[in-house]
Amino acid sequence: MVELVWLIPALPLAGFAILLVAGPRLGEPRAGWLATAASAGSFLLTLITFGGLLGLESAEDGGAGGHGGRSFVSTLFEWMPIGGLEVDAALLVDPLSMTMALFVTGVGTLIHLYSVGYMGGDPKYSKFFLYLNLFLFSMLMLVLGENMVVTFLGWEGVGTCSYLLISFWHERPTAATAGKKAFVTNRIGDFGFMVATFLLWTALGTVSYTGIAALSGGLATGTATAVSLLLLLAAAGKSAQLPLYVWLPDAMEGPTPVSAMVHAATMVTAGVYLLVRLNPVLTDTALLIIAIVGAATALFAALAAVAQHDIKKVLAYSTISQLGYMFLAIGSGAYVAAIFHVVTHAFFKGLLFLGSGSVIHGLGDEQDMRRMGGLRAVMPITAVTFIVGWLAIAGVPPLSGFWSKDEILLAAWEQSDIGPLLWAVGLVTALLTAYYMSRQTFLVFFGGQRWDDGAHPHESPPTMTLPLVLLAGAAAIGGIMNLPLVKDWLVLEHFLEPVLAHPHHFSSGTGTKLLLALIAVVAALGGIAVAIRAWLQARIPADRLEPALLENVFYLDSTISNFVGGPGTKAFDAAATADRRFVDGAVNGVAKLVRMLGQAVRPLQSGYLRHYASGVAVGAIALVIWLALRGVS
Amino acid sequence: MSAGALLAASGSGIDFPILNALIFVPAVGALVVALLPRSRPDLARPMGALFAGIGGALALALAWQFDTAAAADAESVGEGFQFISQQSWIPDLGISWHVGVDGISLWLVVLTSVIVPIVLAGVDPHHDPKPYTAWMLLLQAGSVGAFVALDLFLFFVMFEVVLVPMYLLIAGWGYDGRRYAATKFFIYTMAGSALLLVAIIATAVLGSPDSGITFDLVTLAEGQGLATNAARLCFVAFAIAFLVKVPAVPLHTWLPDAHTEAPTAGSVVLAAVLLKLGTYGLLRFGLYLFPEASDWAAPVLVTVGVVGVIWGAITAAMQRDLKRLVAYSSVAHMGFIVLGIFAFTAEAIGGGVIQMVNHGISTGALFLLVGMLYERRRTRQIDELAGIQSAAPVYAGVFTLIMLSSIGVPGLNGFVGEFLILIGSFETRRWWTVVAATGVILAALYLLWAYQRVFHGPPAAADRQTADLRKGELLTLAPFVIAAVALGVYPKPLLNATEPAADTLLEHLVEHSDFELPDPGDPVIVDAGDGADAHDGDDH
Amino acid sequence: MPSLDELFDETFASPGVDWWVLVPQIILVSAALGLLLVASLAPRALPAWASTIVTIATGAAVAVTAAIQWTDWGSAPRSTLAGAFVSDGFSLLITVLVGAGVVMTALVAHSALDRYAMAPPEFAALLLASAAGAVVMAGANDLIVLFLGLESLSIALYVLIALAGRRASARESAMKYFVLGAFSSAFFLYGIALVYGATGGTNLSGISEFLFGTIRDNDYLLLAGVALLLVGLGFKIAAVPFHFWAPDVYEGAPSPVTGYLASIAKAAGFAALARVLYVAVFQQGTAWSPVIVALAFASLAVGAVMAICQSDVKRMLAFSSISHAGFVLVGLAAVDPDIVDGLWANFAGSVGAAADLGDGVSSAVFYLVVYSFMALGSFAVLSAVVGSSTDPDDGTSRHDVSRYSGLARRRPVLALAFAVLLLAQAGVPLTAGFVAKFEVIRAAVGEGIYVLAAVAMVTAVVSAFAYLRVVLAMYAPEGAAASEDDAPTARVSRPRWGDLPLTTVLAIALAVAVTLVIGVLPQTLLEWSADAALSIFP
Amino acid sequence: MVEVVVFAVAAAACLVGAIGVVLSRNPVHAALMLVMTLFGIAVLFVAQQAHFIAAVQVIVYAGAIVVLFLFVIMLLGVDRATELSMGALPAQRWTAAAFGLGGAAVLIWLVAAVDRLFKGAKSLALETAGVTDAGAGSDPTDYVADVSALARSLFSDYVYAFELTSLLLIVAVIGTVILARRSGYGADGPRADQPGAGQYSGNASEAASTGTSSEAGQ
Amino acid sequence: MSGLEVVTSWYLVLGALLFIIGGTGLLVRRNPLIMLMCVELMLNGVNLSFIAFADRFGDVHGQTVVLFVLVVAAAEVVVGLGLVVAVLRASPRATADDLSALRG
Repeated sequence: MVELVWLIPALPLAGFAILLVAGPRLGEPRAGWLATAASAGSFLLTLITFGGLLGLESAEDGGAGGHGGRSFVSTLFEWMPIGGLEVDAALLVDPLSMTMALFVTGVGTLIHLYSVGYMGGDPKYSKFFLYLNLFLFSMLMLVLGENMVVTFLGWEGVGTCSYLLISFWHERPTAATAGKKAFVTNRIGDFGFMVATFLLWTALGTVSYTGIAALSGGLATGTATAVSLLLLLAAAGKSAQLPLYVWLPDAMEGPTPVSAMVHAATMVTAGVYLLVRLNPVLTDTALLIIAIVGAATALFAALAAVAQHDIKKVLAYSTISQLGYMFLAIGSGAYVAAIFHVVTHAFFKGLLFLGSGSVIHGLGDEQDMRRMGGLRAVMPITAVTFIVGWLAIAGVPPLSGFWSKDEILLAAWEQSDIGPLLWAVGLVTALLTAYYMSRQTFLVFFGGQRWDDGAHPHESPPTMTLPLVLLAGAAAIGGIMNLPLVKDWLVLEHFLEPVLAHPHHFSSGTGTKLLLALIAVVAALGGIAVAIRAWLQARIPADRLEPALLENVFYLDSTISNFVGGPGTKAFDAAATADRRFVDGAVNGVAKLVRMLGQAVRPLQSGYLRHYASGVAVGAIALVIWLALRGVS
Repeated sequence: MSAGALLAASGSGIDFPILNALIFVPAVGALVVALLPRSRPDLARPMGALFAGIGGALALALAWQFDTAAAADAESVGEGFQFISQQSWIPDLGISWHVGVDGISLWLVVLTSVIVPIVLAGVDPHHDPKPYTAWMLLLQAGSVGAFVALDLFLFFVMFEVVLVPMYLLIAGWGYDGRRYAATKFFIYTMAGSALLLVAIIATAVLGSPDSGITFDLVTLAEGQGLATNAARLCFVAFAIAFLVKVPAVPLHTWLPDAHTEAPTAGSVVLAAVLLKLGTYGLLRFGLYLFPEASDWAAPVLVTVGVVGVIWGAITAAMQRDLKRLVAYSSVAHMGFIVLGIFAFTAEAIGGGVIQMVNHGISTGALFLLVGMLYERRRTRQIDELAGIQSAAPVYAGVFTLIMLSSIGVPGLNGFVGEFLILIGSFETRRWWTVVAATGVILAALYLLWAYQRVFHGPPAAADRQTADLRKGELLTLAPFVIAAVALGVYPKPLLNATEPAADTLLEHLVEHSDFELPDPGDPVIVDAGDGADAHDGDDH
Repeated sequence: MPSLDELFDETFASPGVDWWVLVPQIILVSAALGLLLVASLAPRALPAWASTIVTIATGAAVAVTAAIQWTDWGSAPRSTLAGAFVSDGFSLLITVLVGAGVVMTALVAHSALDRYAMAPPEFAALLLASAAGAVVMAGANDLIVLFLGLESLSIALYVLIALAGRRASARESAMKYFVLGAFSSAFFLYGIALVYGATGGTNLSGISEFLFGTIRDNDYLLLAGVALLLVGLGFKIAAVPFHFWAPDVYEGAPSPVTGYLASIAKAAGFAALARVLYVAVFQQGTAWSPVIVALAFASLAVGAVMAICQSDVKRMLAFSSISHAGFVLVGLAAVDPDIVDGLWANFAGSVGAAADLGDGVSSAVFYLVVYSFMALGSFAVLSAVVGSSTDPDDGTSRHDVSRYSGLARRRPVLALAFAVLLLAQAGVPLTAGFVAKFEVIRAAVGEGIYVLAAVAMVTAVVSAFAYLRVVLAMYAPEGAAASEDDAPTARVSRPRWGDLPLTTVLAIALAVAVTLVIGVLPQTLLEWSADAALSIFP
Repeated sequence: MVEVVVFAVAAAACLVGAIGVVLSRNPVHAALMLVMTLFGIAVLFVAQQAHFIAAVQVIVYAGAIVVLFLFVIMLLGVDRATELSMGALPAQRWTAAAFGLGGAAVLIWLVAAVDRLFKGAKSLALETAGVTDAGAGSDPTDYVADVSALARSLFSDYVYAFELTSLLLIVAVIGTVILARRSGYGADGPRADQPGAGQYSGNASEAASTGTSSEAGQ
Repeated sequence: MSGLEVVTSWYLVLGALLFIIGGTGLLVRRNPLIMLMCVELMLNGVNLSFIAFADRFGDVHGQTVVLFVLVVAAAEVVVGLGLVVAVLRASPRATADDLSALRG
């Protein structure tokens, strides 16, 4: 059954192709349903393949370091065979890729479904699904790719789709700019990806994951660290880590399902996936740097989220923050925790985005939280599901977020170099997360009505609420994938173990674990409590909690923009001017010089016979002198 | 005469001189078109497209008939040539009509022969169709000739002779600055090849075997009769001529003018075919003829290539004229190819060849698209356009696809070449490659920025009325789009044919110079020093 | 009856006359005299076309005769009249060229005679007489004979230009040419005197034998004489700095005569130069070669640089003609000093060395032949263009480049022909001009004069700019942009063949055909010029 | 010594005449000065055994050519004194001076040492004459340069050149006839073709007078 | 022999001087007729040299050459005067400097 793996990406691709040719003719809502069907089919096939994978002989007993574990490579054709390079269009079925594929297609399908309703009435309805299907295809190539080049295909593909989707409403200049910004920033990461690929190939002579995993032991530490850091650059671009996070908040210009799918659940986790996938290469130095980057990003974005007013911006910064968590986990060596959080995050952040979309939809495209409030009454399903998501992300047990976050904090604590510091940062972030999510929930669903009288908030249609409900369920119980209570319950961990070069094992005693978990819960509750005081009871003035520094995200983005728009553009312009004035100027200058030379000599051709005779006469004397002197022996 | 008949003919053992036909069919077509009655100007383009199309069909048949297995068996570059046709031409000087293709030239021949009929059929010159068509056909004949020539004299003849139709196309059917641009184009490239001629003669005079002077490429290259210093000097002259044609920074400034002022079809052919003469020349006449000198000069040339990548991208970003922007993007793309050629690995050289084809497809299509926009709006100024995507979604879609191909998004053709060049170059030219890879970022920057300004945003009234693509135009673009996708997904046939040629060329290089082929995965390369340096390159 | 010989004393041996060798000259002179005779005795019996036909026939006869002679006795030298005249492959090839030049000039002139108010028989007679002078120069093996040939050619040319003396420009042109010609003739003559003083003879082969046969303290008198000979011949071929007359005279002379001046007169000058340098003072090759190089440098550079400053097409072609002279000089300069010594050390059988040696002269001859046709064709086009349009009233000159504006629309074929000729002069491949440049460069490179070769090519690029300006004017007229709005049907007037004189068209067609055929298939001419070049070596 | 005196007188006549030609305001005077030079040269010819040539010199040059000059001067009526100044040509006086002084220096340097050059050297003519020492050949009695020797040379070694002079003379005759006949053209043409006054403006009437059909077609 | 002897080089120097004077005259005078006379001076200088060389060599060829030079001189003068007549008829006061419409 694993042989059918190629069908997983093929279905969305087929959906894309059909929509490309016949999209406008299919019209609304058939185009949407078609795309959703393709996505759902893909999900089903993933399930089937997953089953096939489970049926494969588990080779835990064979192969060093678990490398020979369950996996299956489906080679479709040779893509770029030349010289020593063999790049195949091949798909890899292994626990990691299946985990990713499952939640990608699963969440993806739900978001497709949600979009059927959400995008209703848009003039470019079919085009939206066209992009969405293409995105799904790319994302699947990313996670299923057997080598770095195929992954890169997906990697760039999702970037492209992200660009297309962010600037979907391209008549809005902000949307267009945001799309471009996302693509270009991603490209900076891609640079890292490419150079990492080159370095790995030069060093190991292969680009396939199985090959890299098998040969990575031979890598010199320096090379491995370089590769790791390049991969971190790649991942930072795609997963919006410092300092390349800048595109993600702007990406909220895209339609909300896009934010949910691309910029919360799937694409942004690609960086995490990549680092986990190439975990055999990562060195300790690199891991420490990854952890620091992750922790810093987590705290930074959480602080930024505290003071945002746009409902989606809060979620965007929250996403960045959570991604930071995942990087922290990777940096701490807890790859499974990272993937675990990827999955749970996909559930609750997808849920939250879709919920916010429902709100926006219901309020007629209003995104400012200061113009919401008390929506609990008019949008009950949305409100309930949103609350589930809120609690999940805040880390309130037993919802899924609690489990994954707890595991990350524990891993950070155990980080050998600066563990406690990392843990502390993570803890503060957790508190802030609980606070700003509570703030959002309260502002949107609780309190009094602050929306304009003209708006008529209403609950969304079933195509939108159904995914909300399903996702809420997943977000609530997602934790069961990897419950640390009993060793056998660590399903995900066992499942993923074969792909890890150095499986992580927690060393802390149960007491420590419990204590840390307790502190985390307290922190989360503390955050919620502050929010209650500030936003439900209005005991704390809002402006004290929303300093301009945070609202403007430490002025980092604007500084970068100003630099790019100012000195950066000036430098480029200087180059272009130099090209015109000096490089081309030199060429024209030579031409002009020759002309001027001609004009300078031209008076000699004066028209006067006697001048010409002078020329002959003087020339004759010169020749005579020259030749006669040569004749003197 | 159909391709099928020809296939049958060649299959049945009749030695059909297909390469000569590829040159002479368009040439004869030019003559026929020129002799058409004046009263029927409408016949010119169909006739021209017919002849050019026969050439295209022949070229496809050529690609079909190309024996990859035989190419793989070749033990030297000279043995790798197929469809060889050799006739004595000027025996006194050892000059012969010697043509043949290998995996390097094959695809350029196909590209040339296919693109010309497409643009002939698809682009309306608006006036004087007869001479226009005739010049286009001559352009095709000359370009194919240059790609298949295996004689230095013949190559130079073809290399130079294509200037004339191109010059007249720019001068006669171009835009406002056409006189300046055409002259600059002609003079600049002629200046480059002035020294080339001296070098060719010097190569033949000094490098010929004792049996007598010859201009035969294979004889001269396999013989390696030149002294080291003479070879280096000659190589420098060759390289300058080809770098002008490429064009490499800082010898590139003729290109933006020529491209901008040329008529659409001229720009397409210029980008797709003529620029390739430079890179092809570097491969065929630089590496093959002067392996030692190539190795000697490689650091400089690689630098030139990388500078081209970066400089082309930066300057492209600041252009106000859309066509000029595309032209500068050509400079960047061609820089990649130069890098690839002088990286001396099979991957990079193969990538270079692929990139030549790909650049022809994507930049050619971009010029077509810009031309179509100009037809509608009578302007190419980025400032004067906005929101075209709202008015012309199909047009915008095709543009997007081609743009992505040009940026090098995987799955489309542009990626394959760029990636292979970079990965191949990384083995031997690590730091240059790292710098060149930043060009990938810049490519996205300038193209997307331009795209945003032209296609996105709220359209003005004039923009709203921009008509979408017509059927004919779509048909013209279709081959480009199909090729862009097909070559991005399945470039293997191209690579299979090219690889043996690249391999034998590298063997030739190794044999005649100090250069040693790198071995990917060889632990020797992996040392801590490199890694530590790589570490410094990142900002964290 | 006592025979003529008996009137002389027995010691006198009348030199043998190989009449067959002299046939081309005899044809030319007798045709000229015949024409004059008929014209003066029965002026009405000789319509305009008759003179033209006679001229063409004579030219053709000369060319054919020379060709037959060549096939008859090969390129081996055959001297006659006490060694004063030699007929070898070299002189015969130039003779064929002269014949062809006469034919072309007559064709072009036919329609232009009226315009310049030139009397056909007189024009024809002078043309043929000057051609006779050119033939004499080509085969002259004696400095005095050479000088007389030069003078016949020159004086006939002065008068040919002055024939159009109703134009002030033609008078000025003739006067300048005459005074400067006489001036430089005096230098040439003084050169003969010095050479005579240094060697005691005027016979070229004799001088050569003397130089190789004697050991001398020094050669400064001889070389000063050679320098002065170079002045005279340099003037004829318009090499810098003796070139000043050329642009003015070319511009003022009637176009057909200009074509003749630029081609045949120049070819004759080069033939004489080659013979003097390579036959008489070949031993001094190391001495004069640098001088030729310098002249070549100067001619190439000045011709090219000045050409791009011209707005008058005829003047531009005049300057470019100077540049072309530079190219031929490059060929002549390509003499390897080592071979000079080596050749004579073992003159007996070193064919290989001689073959190398001939490269320079061979390339020069090739260039001359090719350039002659290009020049004749180009000036024929000028004649056709001016002849078919009215004179401008705006003060621009007759051949101002603006008059060629849009010629491609008005007369596509004529424009194409002109473009071919211009591009051929620029050295674009598949034209004879390219092969000619190729040959010259090959000769220079073969002798190791790389710098000169490179400079020559660079100046070729510079002068290409001048040619392109004309091509551009024809194909992309300035103001009226070939914009897309021009519907193809909106053409006002259709070009007609009828108003272009057939003879001129024929001449242009001939020139273009030669340019293209030699450009594609140069082998035959290459063999000929190689043969010709080898034949002048003693 | 007589020889020296003869040479001195004749040379002085030559030089005075030559300088007189250059410095005469009046063309007639110049022509007469030319005659003086020519006579001086004739005398020097005689001093060098070139009797026949001397005679021809007097007859042809002094008798024919100078007369022709004078005839033309009279014909055109330009026997007025003309300005002697150099005219307004820039740099001309410097190049003329350079040529005059430099040329004189160079040529004198060249030929002044000829006597030494000939010592011990062989020349083609002497070799064929069996004379080994050029110095010995300078004995005037050793060679006969009378008319018959001249004729023998003319009709043996230089017979071809001799024949060619006929071609030259024919050309000169035709040319002169044509020029003389055509010389009236400028006079009936419009005065506008004076130098500096647009030399092409006379063309319209030309076209009309010759009546070519080709021009009418345009 | 006495101390002062007329040697060939005297004649040659005289010839050279005549040649140079003639040449310089052509450069300084504007009257076309006088320019022609200057050319004659130059030719006479050459003639003198020829005769001197001939005398020195005891070779009659030098004299023969002078005959040809005479003929050429005559031919040149004849044609030259014809041209001068043509020019001066059109513009009687023209000097050589006035013939400068063609330039550049």
